Amino acid sequence: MASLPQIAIPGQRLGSLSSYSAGPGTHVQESFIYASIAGPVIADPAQPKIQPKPTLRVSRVISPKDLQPQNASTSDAAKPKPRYNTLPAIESNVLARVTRVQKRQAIVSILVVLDESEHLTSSQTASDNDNIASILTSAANPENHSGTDDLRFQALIRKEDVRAVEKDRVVMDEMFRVGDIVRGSVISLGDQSSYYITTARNDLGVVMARSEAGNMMFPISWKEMRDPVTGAGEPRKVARPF
Amino acid sequence: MSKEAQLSIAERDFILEALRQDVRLDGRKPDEYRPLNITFGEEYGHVNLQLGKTHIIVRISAEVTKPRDDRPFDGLFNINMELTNMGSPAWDNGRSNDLEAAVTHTLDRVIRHSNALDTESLCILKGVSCWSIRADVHVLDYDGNLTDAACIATMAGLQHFRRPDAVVRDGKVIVYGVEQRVPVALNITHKPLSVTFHTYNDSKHVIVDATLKEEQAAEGDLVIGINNAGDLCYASKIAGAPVDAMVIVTKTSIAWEKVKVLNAAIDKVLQADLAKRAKVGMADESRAENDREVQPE
Amino acid sequence: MADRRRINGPPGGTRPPVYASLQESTTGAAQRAQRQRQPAELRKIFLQTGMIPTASGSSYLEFEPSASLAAARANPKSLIPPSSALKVACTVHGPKPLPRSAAFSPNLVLTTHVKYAPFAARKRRGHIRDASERDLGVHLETALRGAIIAERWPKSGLEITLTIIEAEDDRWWGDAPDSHDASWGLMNVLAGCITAASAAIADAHIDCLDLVSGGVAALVSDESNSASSIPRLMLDVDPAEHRSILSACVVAYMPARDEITEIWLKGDSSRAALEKGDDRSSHEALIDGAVDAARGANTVLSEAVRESITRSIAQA
Amino acid sequence: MVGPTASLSVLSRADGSASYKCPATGYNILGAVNGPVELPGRRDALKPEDATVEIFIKPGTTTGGVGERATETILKSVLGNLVLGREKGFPRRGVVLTLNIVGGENVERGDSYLTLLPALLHAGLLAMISASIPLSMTLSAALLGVTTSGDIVQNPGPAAAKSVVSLHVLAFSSKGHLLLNESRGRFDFDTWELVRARALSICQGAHDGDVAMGEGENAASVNAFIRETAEDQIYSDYAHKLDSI
Amino acid sequence: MASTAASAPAVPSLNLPPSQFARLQPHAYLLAHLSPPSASTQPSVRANGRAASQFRVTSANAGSLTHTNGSAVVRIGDTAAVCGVRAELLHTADIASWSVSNASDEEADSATQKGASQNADDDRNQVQDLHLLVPNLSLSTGCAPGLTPGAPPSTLAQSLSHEILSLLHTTNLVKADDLRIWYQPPNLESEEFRNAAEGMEVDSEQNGGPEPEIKAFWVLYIDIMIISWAGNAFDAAWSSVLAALRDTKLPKAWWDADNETILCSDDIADARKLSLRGLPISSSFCSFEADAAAGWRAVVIPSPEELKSQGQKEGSQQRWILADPDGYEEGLCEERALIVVDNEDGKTVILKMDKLGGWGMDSDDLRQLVDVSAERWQEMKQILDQC
Repeated sequence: MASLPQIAIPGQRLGSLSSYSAGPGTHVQESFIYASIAGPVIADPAQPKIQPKPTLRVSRVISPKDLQPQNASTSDAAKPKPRYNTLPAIESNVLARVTRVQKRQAIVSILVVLDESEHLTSSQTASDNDNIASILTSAANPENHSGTDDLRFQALIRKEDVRAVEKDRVVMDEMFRVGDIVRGSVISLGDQSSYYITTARNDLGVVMARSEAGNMMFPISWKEMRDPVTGAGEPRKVARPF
Repeated sequence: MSKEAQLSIAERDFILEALRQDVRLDGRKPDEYRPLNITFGEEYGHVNLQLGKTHIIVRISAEVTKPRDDRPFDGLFNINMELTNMGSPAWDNGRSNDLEAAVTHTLDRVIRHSNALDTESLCILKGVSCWSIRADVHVLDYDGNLTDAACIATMAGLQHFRRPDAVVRDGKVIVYGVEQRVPVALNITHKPLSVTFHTYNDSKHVIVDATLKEEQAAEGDLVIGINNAGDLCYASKIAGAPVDAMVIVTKTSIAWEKVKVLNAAIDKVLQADLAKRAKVGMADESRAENDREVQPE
Repeated sequence: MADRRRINGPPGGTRPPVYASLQESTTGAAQRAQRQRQPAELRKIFLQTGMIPTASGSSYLEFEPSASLAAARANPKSLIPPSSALKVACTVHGPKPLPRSAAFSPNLVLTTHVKYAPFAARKRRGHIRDASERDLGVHLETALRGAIIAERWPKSGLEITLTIIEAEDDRWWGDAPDSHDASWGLMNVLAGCITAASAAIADAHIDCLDLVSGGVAALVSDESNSASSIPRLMLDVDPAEHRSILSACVVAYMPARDEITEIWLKGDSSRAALEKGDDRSSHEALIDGAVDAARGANTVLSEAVRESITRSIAQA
Repeated sequence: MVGPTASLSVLSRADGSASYKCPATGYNILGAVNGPVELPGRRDALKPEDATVEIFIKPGTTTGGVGERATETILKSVLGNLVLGREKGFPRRGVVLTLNIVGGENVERGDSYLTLLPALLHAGLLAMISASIPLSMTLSAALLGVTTSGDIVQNPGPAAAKSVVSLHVLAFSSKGHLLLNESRGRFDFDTWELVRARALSICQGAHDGDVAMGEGENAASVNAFIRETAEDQIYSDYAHKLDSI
Repeated sequence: MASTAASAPAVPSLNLPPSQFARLQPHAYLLAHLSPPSASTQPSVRANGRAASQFRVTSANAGSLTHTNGSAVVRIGDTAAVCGVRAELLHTADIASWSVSNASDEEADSATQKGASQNADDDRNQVQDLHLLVPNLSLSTGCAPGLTPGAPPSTLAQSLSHEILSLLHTTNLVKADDLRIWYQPPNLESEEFRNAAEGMEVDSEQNGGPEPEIKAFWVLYIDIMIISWAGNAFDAAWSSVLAALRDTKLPKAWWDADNETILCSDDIADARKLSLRGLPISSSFCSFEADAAAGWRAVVIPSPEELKSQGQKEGSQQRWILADPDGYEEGLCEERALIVVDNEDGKTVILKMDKLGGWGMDSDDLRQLVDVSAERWQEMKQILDQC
């Protein structure tokens, strides 16, 4: 195995297909693997049954953890400093805000695409959407409120995708309200304008919501949240709290 | 992209059926205008016009500018109309629509292109300076027949307007304020007005001064621009159902009658206003103070 | 006429200043700037990425001022600059959702937009994009589209905006516009835009086959300083430094694959005589020259991209 | 000095309208409000739970430009804030306010709209009231100038505004909050505090010791004027009901 | 930082990394930074690490653009503005109103023509009436996401352009006489004929000869490109205009009677800088309300007195006024203030003071902001003097 460069830039040759397989951030040409983005080069070790060869990838996320793959499991001090640009893909978990509730569907706009890697605990779910510096400088476009939504991917939660049980008795108004933050899972790239999202799992559903009175509510059951100030409960499709 | 609410089928049928019996919704005769009410504001050239529920304000203004290079002896004259959400909820602010384009076009043809305002009289110094006269049409309430209403108001405004006096001395233009010299009336060569007809039931029924509802139920329209002398300066039959050629001939003579009546109405209010101003002017002279001035307290 | 969305100048219009020195006989006027570089020597490029944090990716590119411009800056005498040097800021936004009206696209949809600042060139530029600016956008899009792996970003768009803060001259300011003159400065601008955009795309972590860079070569004839009037091939020409440019070529080039994604050749290259033993046709020589120039730019580009990655790792 | 005059619901097509005349500055403003209306073709707003307030200013004898857009932004931040856009029927819909300057001089290029602001604010507010747009409070505004001699003058017209050292527009809510301040010219903070006190007494009526200030028609505060105008309209609108009591 | 965010009381059920928290609950995120739990020793800072009245690092660099009469690049944190000033000539022959005078102010006019006793008001009128200053700001540079490049100027860009022009006029920053190009018509009977060609310097004591006349004006096209927009565009734009005007040199220009045109000298020694009136510095602020619910529902808005007593009762700060807000903060604050001050002989003069968008700020706050702006003036003066 030829020695790998620590950092690659697009177009840089990384290794031969005979000794590696190509992972994210790379492309293949004439049996060689080339980098397609700039970043640290990582060789994920081979997994005997499914993946006979080590996988070469160029990481989008730049964290010290990636630079020292040998102690990846222990590097909980990882403080990523990535650029944001992950697209929602099928099965990726997203956090989205409800912008409209209709009889047959709810429309949401995707705020964060969570990393798919299941081993990471929630505090480590470092997605590419995470650059605080960039979030802090660009937030809302003050002059045009619809402007920010143009920058966010829109998604639909259809009535039949809200929950796994009693699908026919779902009333959308009792599941979501405008402004709620919902955790969902992408089930389809959808049509030209919207992704399709499901919340039909215990860990999916509303994670943050304000009451009619405007206070943040806390979940009290899988279908109800309560306003701590007024004590009033409101129906929601609640995600299982951690 | 909003639109005026469509007429319901029942409403349309009602209007058409009534017309067949020679009845209009508001009981007018086919050739009858709605009540016309014209008042003038404090400023010269400020016209407040109500034609039924259609309500328009026209303001005439003048400024010194450079004549166009190709017409050094001519002053400038422009009519501006911008429809806003005020006149009708169907109109979007800051976006022009078909009606605006159509009415502006007709106003331009009837008044500007017929040279109702003599632009040569606006020249101050050849190729150097001239008056630019501007008419701004503000539509406050729209209930049909915008073209005629705007036309009447603009013509009334032009006749009411007085521009500051200006003289040329040693190649320099001196403009006198309204207080210093009596302002000058514009040179109006003739008084054309438009009369808009709408046709119904295969042009068997033709009415003037349609309301919005009548306009919506119409199958075609016919606009005649004509002056007191009976000179035709504009005629248009652009879209809609075909109209018998004879109808145009007969309606042109009706239009002439209407224009004479309308111009007489304008004259009457103009004379009344002038008389009132003359009175106030006398009273003003005896008062030392102008109440527009700032009063330090 | 009057632009309702902008602040307009005097209604009668204004005229650019006319310098008295131009009216007098040319003998007294300033001398044309001279190229101090070897024919194959490129100007230095300053390139930095990531200075605009509100964008997904960004870059700033500046060409080294020519010797005469540098001298004029250090010791100003005349208000008329002898030449100018490209300054470009580039931002990349995306991948982001396509506009609602757009059809489904399985690939990344690229939009490019090049605009000169009104003060970028010797003549004041308008606020609304003109034909040459739209042209630049199209050429740039072709250059980049060949390098981006678009299928990795389904149903999303990438918006690339370049602001030309200072442009390159089309000819020496003292020369009267010539009939067979073309806007040679435009080609340098395009080459700079390609390199800058490539850096910004890499900064945005959009998958690319290679870093694509731009280069310019031209056949120039400087009768004044050469014994013969045979046109010579030069790389990275500053049009202000030459009496006459016969033809020029700009390419967008990916060195790792030895591929050209965009080529733009202008002018008449038939008269060119190449060195003895060189049996290439003159346009081949032009393209080769432009590729050489692009290779040069690519070393700067790779360094800048590498440097920005190293910097962010250091920060992490 | 002649006080302002105003009337509500002067137009028939718009949902609400008002006319406001200020003889001191010569301005005559017509305001029309349509709302709540559907805003077609817009994306889901960033604040889908709120109404969108749109304001358009149409000058009297010229075509609108950047100055009008800047002034609309100011008006929107004041009037838009009063609108309770979360009331039923309003979220995601629009409230469109059109202000037509039907009397008075044009504002020159690059000049601030200060002399017009109070009239625009009052006309806009009254039109909103006329259209029954739910509001959290009402406002009243004052235009003041400080002359070279340090005197504070009320409502300088466009010509007089050119000769003052500083020009101020202040708007107060019916509860006394300072909603808007726009000051131009040259002044120090102590001068501004005097201006503020004066503006407050104009808007809210004579306070504590300032009773001596009031003279003739001036004694009525702008706030009371707005209130009376609105009340007059209500009385005439509900005359049939009041009669039957 | 992470712990502050994650332990915010508003989100009991979800443990989020700070970046996601910032995105999902921006208001709570900023509030958590500004009001750390009383138990902790953490000071109240903004999410960007600044203190409430702290401005971002500002730098200015002038004169780097080749094709301008004056130029400057100003960076305020991550917001960057490039300003270029280009001078062009307006011939009096092209001014429609030039040969026109109002009978009432004819006398005043002739005084102006003599070039004597210029006062600021005359200047303002001529600069404004003849449109000698033409500022335009562009946001269509890809400076922030969501602004379509190539689209006509947005309402915000138009408003900013207008505010800049309006401020240039009210501050009388540019002297009309710097923009005038005079001509002394030859007096064939006088020996002063030789001076005529250089009619630039007007000697008001010249007697007998024809009066000098203005033949043209310089028009300054001031174009501002916001290259990077991370909040507070106005301060960056205005400082760049100020720095560029301070850098602006106008060539010597004269009327060439033979060709009936204006000629200029390209000699840099003949050119002169603008002599600006004062140094107006702008400072922007926004006010962050602790109570997010206030904007969320129809609440009864307390009167100013109630607000005060309420703040004292609860003992916790309800409102923070943030200087030089970044884009994130601007998105969370409705109420804004803009103050422009100058300093004359050590005394602070306010040239513009705006506040709008809310009902929280009043005199006490504004007085403090004027003091902060006065400090900012000192800082900006140093930065601009060095560039």
